[in-house]
Amino acid sequence: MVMAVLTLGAVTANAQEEESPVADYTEMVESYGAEYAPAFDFFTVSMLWTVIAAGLVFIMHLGFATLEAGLTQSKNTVNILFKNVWIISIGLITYALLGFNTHYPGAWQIENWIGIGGPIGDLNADGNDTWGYGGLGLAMTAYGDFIFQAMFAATAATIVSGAVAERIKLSSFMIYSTILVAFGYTIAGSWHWGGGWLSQLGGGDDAFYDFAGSTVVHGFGGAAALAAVMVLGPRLGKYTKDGKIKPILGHSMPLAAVGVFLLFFGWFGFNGGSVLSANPGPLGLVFTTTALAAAAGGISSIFTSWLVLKKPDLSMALNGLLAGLVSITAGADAVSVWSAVIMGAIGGVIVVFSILFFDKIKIDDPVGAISVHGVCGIWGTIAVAIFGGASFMSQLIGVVGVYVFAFVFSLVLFLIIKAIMGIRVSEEEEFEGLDIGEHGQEAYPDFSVTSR
Amino acid sequence: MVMAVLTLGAVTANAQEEESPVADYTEMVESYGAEYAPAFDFFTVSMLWTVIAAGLVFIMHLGFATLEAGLTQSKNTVNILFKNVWIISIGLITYALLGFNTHYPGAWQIENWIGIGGPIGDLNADGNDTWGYGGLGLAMTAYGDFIFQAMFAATAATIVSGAVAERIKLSSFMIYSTILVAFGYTIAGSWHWGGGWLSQLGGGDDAFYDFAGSTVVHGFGGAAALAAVMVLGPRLGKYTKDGKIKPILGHSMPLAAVGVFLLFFGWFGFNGGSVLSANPGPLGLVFTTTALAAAAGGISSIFTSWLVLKKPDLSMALNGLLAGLVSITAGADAVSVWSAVIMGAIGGVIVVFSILFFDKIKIDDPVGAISVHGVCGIWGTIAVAIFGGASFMSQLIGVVGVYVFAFVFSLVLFLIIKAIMGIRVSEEEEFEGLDIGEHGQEAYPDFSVTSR
Amino acid sequence: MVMAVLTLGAVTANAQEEESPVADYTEMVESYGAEYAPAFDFFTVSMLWTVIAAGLVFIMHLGFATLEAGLTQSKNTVNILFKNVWIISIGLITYALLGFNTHYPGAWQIENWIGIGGPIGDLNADGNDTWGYGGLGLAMTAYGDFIFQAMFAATAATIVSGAVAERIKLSSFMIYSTILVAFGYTIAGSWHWGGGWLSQLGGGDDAFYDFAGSTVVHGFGGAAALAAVMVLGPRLGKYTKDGKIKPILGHSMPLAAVGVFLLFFGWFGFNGGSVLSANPGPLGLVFTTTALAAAAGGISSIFTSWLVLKKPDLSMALNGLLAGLVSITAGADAVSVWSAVIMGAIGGVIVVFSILFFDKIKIDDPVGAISVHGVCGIWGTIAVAIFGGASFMSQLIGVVGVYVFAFVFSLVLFLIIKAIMGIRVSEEEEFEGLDIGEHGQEAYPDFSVTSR
Amino acid sequence: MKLVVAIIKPFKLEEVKEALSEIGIEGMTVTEVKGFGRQKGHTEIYRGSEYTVDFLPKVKIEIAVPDDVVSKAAEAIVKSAKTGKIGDGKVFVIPLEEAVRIRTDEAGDAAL
Amino acid sequence: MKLVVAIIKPFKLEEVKEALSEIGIEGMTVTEVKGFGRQKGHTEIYRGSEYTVDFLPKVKIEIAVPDDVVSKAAEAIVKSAKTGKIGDGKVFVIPLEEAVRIRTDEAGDAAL
Amino acid sequence: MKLVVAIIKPFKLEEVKEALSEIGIEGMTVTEVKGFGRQKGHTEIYRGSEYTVDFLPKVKIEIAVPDDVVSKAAEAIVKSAKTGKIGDGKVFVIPLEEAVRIRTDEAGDAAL
Ligand SMILES: Nc1ncnc2c1ncn2[C@@H]1O[C@H](COP(=O)(O)OP(=O)(O)O)[C@@H](O)[C@H]1O
Ligand SMILES: Nc1ncnc2c1ncn2[C@@H]1O[C@H](COP(=O)(O)OP(=O)(O)O)[C@@H](O)[C@H]1O
Ligand SMILES: Nc1ncnc2c1ncn2[C@@H]1O[C@H](COP(=O)(O)OP(=O)(O)O)[C@@H](O)[C@H]1O
Repeated sequence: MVMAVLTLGAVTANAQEEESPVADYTEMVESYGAEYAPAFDFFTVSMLWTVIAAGLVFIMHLGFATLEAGLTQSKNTVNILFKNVWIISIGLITYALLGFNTHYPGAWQIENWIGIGGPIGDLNADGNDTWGYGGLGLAMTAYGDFIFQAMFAATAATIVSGAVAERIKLSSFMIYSTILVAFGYTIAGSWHWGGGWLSQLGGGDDAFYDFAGSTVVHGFGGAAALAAVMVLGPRLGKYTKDGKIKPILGHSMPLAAVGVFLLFFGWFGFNGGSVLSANPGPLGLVFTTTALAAAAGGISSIFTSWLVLKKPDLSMALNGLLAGLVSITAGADAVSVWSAVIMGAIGGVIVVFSILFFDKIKIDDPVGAISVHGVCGIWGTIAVAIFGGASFMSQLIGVVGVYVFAFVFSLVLFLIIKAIMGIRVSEEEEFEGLDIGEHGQEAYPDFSVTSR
Repeated sequence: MVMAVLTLGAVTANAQEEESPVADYTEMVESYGAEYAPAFDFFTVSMLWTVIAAGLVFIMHLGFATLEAGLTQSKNTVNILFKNVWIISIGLITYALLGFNTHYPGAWQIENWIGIGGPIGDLNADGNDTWGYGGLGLAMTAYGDFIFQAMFAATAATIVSGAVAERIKLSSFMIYSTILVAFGYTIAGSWHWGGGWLSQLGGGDDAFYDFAGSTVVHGFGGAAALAAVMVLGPRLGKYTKDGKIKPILGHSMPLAAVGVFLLFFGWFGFNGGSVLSANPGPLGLVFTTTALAAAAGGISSIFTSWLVLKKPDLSMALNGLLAGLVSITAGADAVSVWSAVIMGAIGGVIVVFSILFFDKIKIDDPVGAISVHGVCGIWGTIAVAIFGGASFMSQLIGVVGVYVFAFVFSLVLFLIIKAIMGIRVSEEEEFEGLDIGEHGQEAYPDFSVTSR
Repeated sequence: MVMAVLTLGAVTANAQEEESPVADYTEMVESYGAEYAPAFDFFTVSMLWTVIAAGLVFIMHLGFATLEAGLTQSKNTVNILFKNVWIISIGLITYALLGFNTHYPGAWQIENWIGIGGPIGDLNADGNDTWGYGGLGLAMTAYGDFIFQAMFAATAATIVSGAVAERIKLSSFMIYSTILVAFGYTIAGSWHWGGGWLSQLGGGDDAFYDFAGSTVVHGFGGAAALAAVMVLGPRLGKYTKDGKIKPILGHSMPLAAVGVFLLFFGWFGFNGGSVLSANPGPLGLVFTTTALAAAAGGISSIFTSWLVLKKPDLSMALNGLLAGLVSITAGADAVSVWSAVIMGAIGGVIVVFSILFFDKIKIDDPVGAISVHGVCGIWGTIAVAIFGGASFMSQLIGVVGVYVFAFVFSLVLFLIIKAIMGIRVSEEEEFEGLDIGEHGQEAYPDFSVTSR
Repeated sequence: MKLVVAIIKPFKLEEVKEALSEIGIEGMTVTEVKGFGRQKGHTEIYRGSEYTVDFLPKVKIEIAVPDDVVSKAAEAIVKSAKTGKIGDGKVFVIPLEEAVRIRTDEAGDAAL
Repeated sequence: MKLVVAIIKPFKLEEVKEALSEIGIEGMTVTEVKGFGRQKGHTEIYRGSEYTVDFLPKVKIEIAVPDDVVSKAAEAIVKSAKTGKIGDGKVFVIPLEEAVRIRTDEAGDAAL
Repeated sequence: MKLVVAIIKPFKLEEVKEALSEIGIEGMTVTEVKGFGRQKGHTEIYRGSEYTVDFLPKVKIEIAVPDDVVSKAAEAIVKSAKTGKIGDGKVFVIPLEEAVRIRTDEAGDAAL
C-alpha cells in the first residue's frame, strides 16, 4: 500500500511539498484495503450531497421570510423579517444544544416517548468524520447529519410565525418559538427519527412512514399554528361585526412569489437530502416526484380558484405549489410519478377549500400556513398509504399522534405565556403596525416625506 | 464478495440493525465485480450533479419571473408572476406527458423530423436507476435525465412571456404556452437532442453543434417571441402617432437585477449540467467560459450603451450579462476562455444595438427577450463555428431550421388562437392594468389608501 | 484493461453507438491502474464541489447588491445595482487577466511580496483537467481552482462599494474598483495563498492562519473601505452642524434581508469550498461552525442592540449574522462548534458597538461594511489563535500587514483619482440622487405620476 | 358651494366615509398626507442613531358640497373621526366658486 | 386669481397637460389621489374573500390662474379629460387671494 | 383665517418647517406632489429611448393660520425655501371660512 502511494507520487512528478488532499485520501482508503474504495467514495459523495442539501434547506428560511412578508401589510414587515432572523438563529443553536442528541438518543427519559439530549460535542471524534459514522447506518458524517437536521428544526417555528403574524407580541413569540423548537419539535421528531414509538408501530413492520416530514415537520408546524391562532384571535378588522370577512391584503406579491419559488428550490434539498445518500435511484425519483407534485398542485389550485372564485388568484396559485410540495413530502421516495402528480393535484384542490374554510370559521391565518402545512400535511401522509403501500392505520396513528401533541403543546405553552406576559400587542400598536411599535423602524422609510 | 461485505461489517463494530446505504451500495458494486467500482462512482457523482443542475435551472424560472416583473409596470405584476407559476407548472407536467419520450424517441412519426412520445412510466425500472441507463450513454439515471431536461422545457415559453407582457390575454397565453412547450419545443429539441436531422448533418460528422441550447432553447424562444409580438402589436402608448418611441418604464430595477443575477446563477446549472456528467475537465472549463462570457457581455454592453446613449444604462448592463450567457451557451465546452470572452463581449454589443433596432421598427418587447435570446442565440451558435471548430454550414442550417420552425409554429398558433378567442386584452383593461383586469388583484395593494 | 471495458460494454447490452462518458472515464482510470480509482473518484467529487461552491460564492454578489441597495435610499438604487454588475464583471475578467497567475506564481517580481502574473491560458492543457493538477496538491482542475478563486476576487471591491455608496462618482469608482481588484487584492492574496511571506511566518510552522479569508478577503475590503470613506467624507446631511447624527434610512428592509440571507447561503460555498476538497471530515465541520457562528452572531447582536438601543433593531440583527460569518471565516475548519458559537457571539456584540463607534467619529458607512468586514475580520483572525491553536503573533502580523497594506493602497489610489478626476458627485446630484445624476434612470419610476 | 377639507387619522377613513354616506354625500377625494402638529411623532432608531419622525401619516378628505350641507358634513366628520386623543385632525371650510362635472358639463350644485 | 382644481382619470393627464399648454398655461401641480363617487369601484378577490375597492385612482391638478383665464382653463380641462363615461371627475374653482413666486418674490398675477 | 399653500423643493422641507416653527406655527399638512412649470424636467433614458420627465417632485405644505399671521408665514416660507434657482415654487393664499379641531370641537382661530 505504501508502495502504491509512492507510485502515485511518481506519476505526479511536479508534486509540491505541501499536503495533498488526494494523496491523503488515497492513503486513508488503502489503509483499510482496496475493497473499501467504493464504500469510501459513496460515502464522500453522499456526504457532499448532505451538506449541499442542508444549504438548500437553509434557503427555505429566506423563502418563508419573504413569503410571509409579502402576504402581510408593509407596516409589519420589519417585525416579520426580524422574527425570521430570530427563528433560524435560535433554531440552529437550540438544535446543537439539545435537539440533535434528542433525535439520536439511546437515552430516553421516558422510553420511546420523551428523551431530551444534551449539547453536541466533537462530532468528528471517534471516526465520525469518516464513513464509520453510525456504523454505515448513514452515508454522512455526524456533522453532516447534524447540519442537515438542524436546518429542519427551525421550520416548525417558521410555520407558526406566518399564522400569528401582524398581531403577536415579539418577546412572547421569541420565547414561544424557542421552546417549541427546543422541546416540542425535538420530541415529536424523536418519535419518528429517533427510533421512538412511531417507528415501532406494528413491531416496526408497519412503521409510520413519513419520508421527509409531511407530518413530523409540516404537520407539526401547522397544528401548532392552529392552536396559536385560536388563542391569539384574528387581526383587528379582519372580521366585521356583522360577520363578514374583510381581507387584509398582503403588501407585495413579488416578495411572496420570490418566497414560494425559493421554497420550491429549497425543497429539492428538503426531500432530496432526505434520501440520506447520493444513491442515484431514489435521488432521481425524489427530485422528479417533488417537482411534478408541486407543478400539479400549482395547476390544480389555479383551476380550482378560477372555478370557485371566478378569477385566477395568484396567491392561491402560489399556495398550490406549496400544497403540492407538502403533499409529496411524506412519500416522495415511495410513489410513482403519476401518483405524485395526483397527490400534488389533490393537495392543490384541498388548499383552496381549506383556506376558504378556515377563513369562514374565523381562524385568521394571514399566509395560509395552517392549510398549506397542516391540512396538506395530513393528506400527504395518508396518501402514502393509498399510493405508496404504507399501512393506513399507522399513517393515521402517526398523524393523530403528532398533530394532537403539537396542538396541545402549542396550546398549553401559549396559554402559559399569555397568562404570564401577554401574547398580543395593544390595539393601537396593531393599527400603527408592529414595525413602529416593536422595533421603532419602518420597512420602507424612503417613501415617506421625511427622508427626502 | 459476500465475505468482503462481512468484513466491512466487522470493521464497523457498532453497526446498527437498520439498513445501511453504504453497505448496500458496496454490495451492489461488488456484485458486478470490483473493476466496475470507478464506473459506479463516476455514475453516482455525475447523477448528483445532474439533479443539482436541475435545481439550478429551476431557479432560473424565478430569475425570469423577477426580471420580467421588474421591467414592466406595477399594474401588470400579478399577471406576470401568475404566468410564470403557470409556465413552470405546465412545462414540467407536459414534459412528463409527452416531451421526454419525444426527446429520446426511437419512435418517430415522421423519421428524423417529427416524433411525439407518450407519458413517462417508471423510469427506474429495468435497471435505469443504476449506471445501466442508456447503456452508459449517459452518466445519470433516467429520472435524472428527465428532471434536468424538464426544467429546460418551460424556458422557451418563459422567453415569449416577457416579450408579450402587459397586453396579452391570460387564457390565450396559457393555451399558447402549453402548446408551444408541448409540441413546438419538443419537436425542435428532438431534431438536436433526440437524434433527429440536425444531429445527422454531414452524416453526423458535421452535426449541428449547440452545447446547451443557444439555438434550440434560447433561439427557439426568441424566434417564437418575435412572431408573437408581430401578431400582438405594441403596447398602447409605446409608439406615438407621430412615430416617436415613448418608453414604458419597468417598475422595479431591484427586481430586475435580482432576476438577472439568479439567471446567471442558474446558468451554471444550465451549461454546467449540459456536460451531462461530473467529468472534471469539461466541467471546470464550462463554468469558466460561462462566467467569463457573462462578465464580458456585461462590460461591453456597459460601454456600448455609454457611448451610444451617453449614460451608463443599468437595464442594458443587465441585458449584457444575459447576452454574454446566451452567446456562450452553444459553445461553452468547445472554446477557449479568451474566445469565450470575445464571444460574450460581442454579444454584449449586439444586444444593445438589437434592442434599439427592434424598438425602431416598432417591435415592442418590454424585456428585450427577442434581442437577448433570439439575436444573441444566433450569434452564439455561429460563434462555435468561428471559435470552436464547428461546421459553419451546419450551424447556419441549424439556426435557420430552428428559427424558421419556431417562428412559423408560433405565428400559426397565435393566429389560430387570435381567430378563435382573441389574444389581446381590451384597451381599457390595458390602461387599468392586467392585474385588476385578469386577476382582480393588485401587486402592491398596501400603498393605496384603502388598506390603511 | 481493454478487456474490462469490453466486459463493461457487454453488461450494458443496449449500449448505443454514441460516446459513453462512464466508459470513457472507466477506461481513463484503468489506463492508470485500478489502484488509482479512489484518487480519481475523490478528485471528481471534490472538483464538483469546487464548482458548486464557486456558484454559491457568485450568489453572494447578489446578496451584496441587494443588501447595499436595501440599506440606502431609493434615489441611489440604480447606481448601486449598476456598480455591482460592474464589480462582478470586472472582477472575473481581471482575475483571468492577471489575478490567477499572481495567486499561483512561482514568479515573484519582488520575492514573497509582489508578483503580478499574466493572463491565464488553456488551463486544461498538460493534464490539468485531471487529478494531476498541482501534483495532487489540489483536488480540483486548474479551471476549478480558477473559477472558485475568481469569485472571491470581486468581494473586496464590493465591500468598499457599500461603504462609499450614495456619494461616490461612478466613473471614479469604476477605475478604483478595477485597480483594487486587479492589483491590491491579488497582491495581498498572494502573500497568503500564493506562498508569500505570510505563509512563511516562523519558517512556515507558524504560518498565518486564515482559512477562507477573514483577513485576506474581508479585512482587506474593510480596511480599504475605511480609507475610502475617510477621503470621501460623509453623505450630506448625515452629521448636522451641531454635531448630531441624523440617520439616512435605507429604503427597503426586505431587500436588505434578502441580501443577508443570500450572503449566509453563499457563505457555505465561501467557507465550505475553502476546504478545497470534498473531504467529509472538514466539510461537515466547516458547514456546522459556519452556520452556528452566524446564528450566534445574530442572537448576540439582537440582544446587544436591544440592551443598548432599547429596541430590537433589524438592521443590527442582519449585521449580526454577517458578523458571525466573518468571525468564523478564518478558523472555520480549526475550531470546535462551541468555540465557533463563542466566536460568532462575540462578533455579534462587536459589530453593534463598532457601528455605533464609527458613526460617532463621523465615518459614514451606510451599510456598516467597515464594522462587519473590517472589525470582525480582525476578531475572527485573532480568534483562531485563541480557539484554534494558531500563533497569536503570526495572526497579529498577518492582520497588521494586510490591513495596513489595504488601507494605504486604497488611500493612495483614492487620493490619486481624487486629484485627477474627482471622486464625489456634486451636492446637487447627491440631493437629487445618483440614479438621475449618473444614469438618467430611476429605480422605481412606476410610483411617479408620469408612468400612469 | 364649499370645499370641506378634513385631515384625519388614516384608520378612521372607513368610518368617516360611512358617516358621510349616511347624510347622503356620495363623492369625495382622498389624499395620503403627512401631518405635523401638537401630536409629536415618535422616536425611532436606525442603526443605533435615534431620530424623531415629526410627520405622521394622515389622510386628507376633500368634499365639495352645497352651502346648506356644510355644517352637517363637518359635524358628521368630526363625530366619526374623533378618538379624543391628540392628533385627531382638523376640518377646514373653503369657499368654492364653481364646480363642473367633466362627464356632463353640468355646473354648480348639480355637479357635486 | 383663482385656483382651478381638477380631478381627472390618471391616463388623461397627458392630454389635459397638452390642452392647457395650448392655451398658454405653463405651470401646474399634480397629486395622486383616490376618488370616491358615483363610479363604483370593482370587486376584487384576495385569497377567496371578495371585497370592494371603493376608492379609484385619480389625479388632482391644481392650477393657479389670473381671473380672466379661469373659464378658458376649465373648458380646456373639461374637453380634454372627457371620456363620457362615469368617473370622469370634476373641476372646482377656488378664490385665490395671493400668490408669490418664491424664487423672485414676485406677487400677484406675475407669480403665476 | 387663511390657508397658506406652498409648493417647494423637497429637500427644503426641513428648513421651511424650522422657519415656521420659529414664528410659532406648529401645525401643517404636507403632501408629495409633482410640479410642472418653467423648470423643465431632465431627459432620461430607458433602454435606449430618451424621454423627458416633465413633472418634478415637489412638496406641498398647507398651513391654516389666523389672518394676522398670513404675511409672516408667507415671508418665512419664501425666505427659507429660496435657492434662487428656477423651480423654487410658489406660495398661495386661500380664504378659509371655518376651521374645527376634531378632538375638541374648538372652532375658528382656536382650532389652528
Ligand atoms: N395649522 C394647521 N394647518 C394645516 N394643518 C394642520 C394645522 N394644524 C394641524 N394640522 C393637521 O392636523 C393634524 C392634527 O393636528 P395636531 O395638532 O397634531 O392634533 P389636534 O388637532 O388633535 O390638536 C396634524 O397632523 C396636521 O396634519
Ligand atoms: N363632492 C365631491 N367632492 C370632491 N370630489 C368629488 C366629489 N364628487 C366626486 N368627486 C371626485 O370626482 C371623481 C369622479 O366622480 P364620480 O361621481 O365617480 O363620477 P362623475 O364625476 O362622472 O359623476 C370621484 O372619484 C372623486 O374623486
Ligand atoms: N400656475 C401654477 N399653478 C399651480 N402650481 C404652479 C403653477 N406654476 C408653478 N407651479 C408649481 O410651482 C413649481 C415651480 O414652478 P416653476 O415655474 O418651475 O419655477 P418658478 O416658480 O421658480 O418660476 C412647479 O413645479 C409647480 O409645482
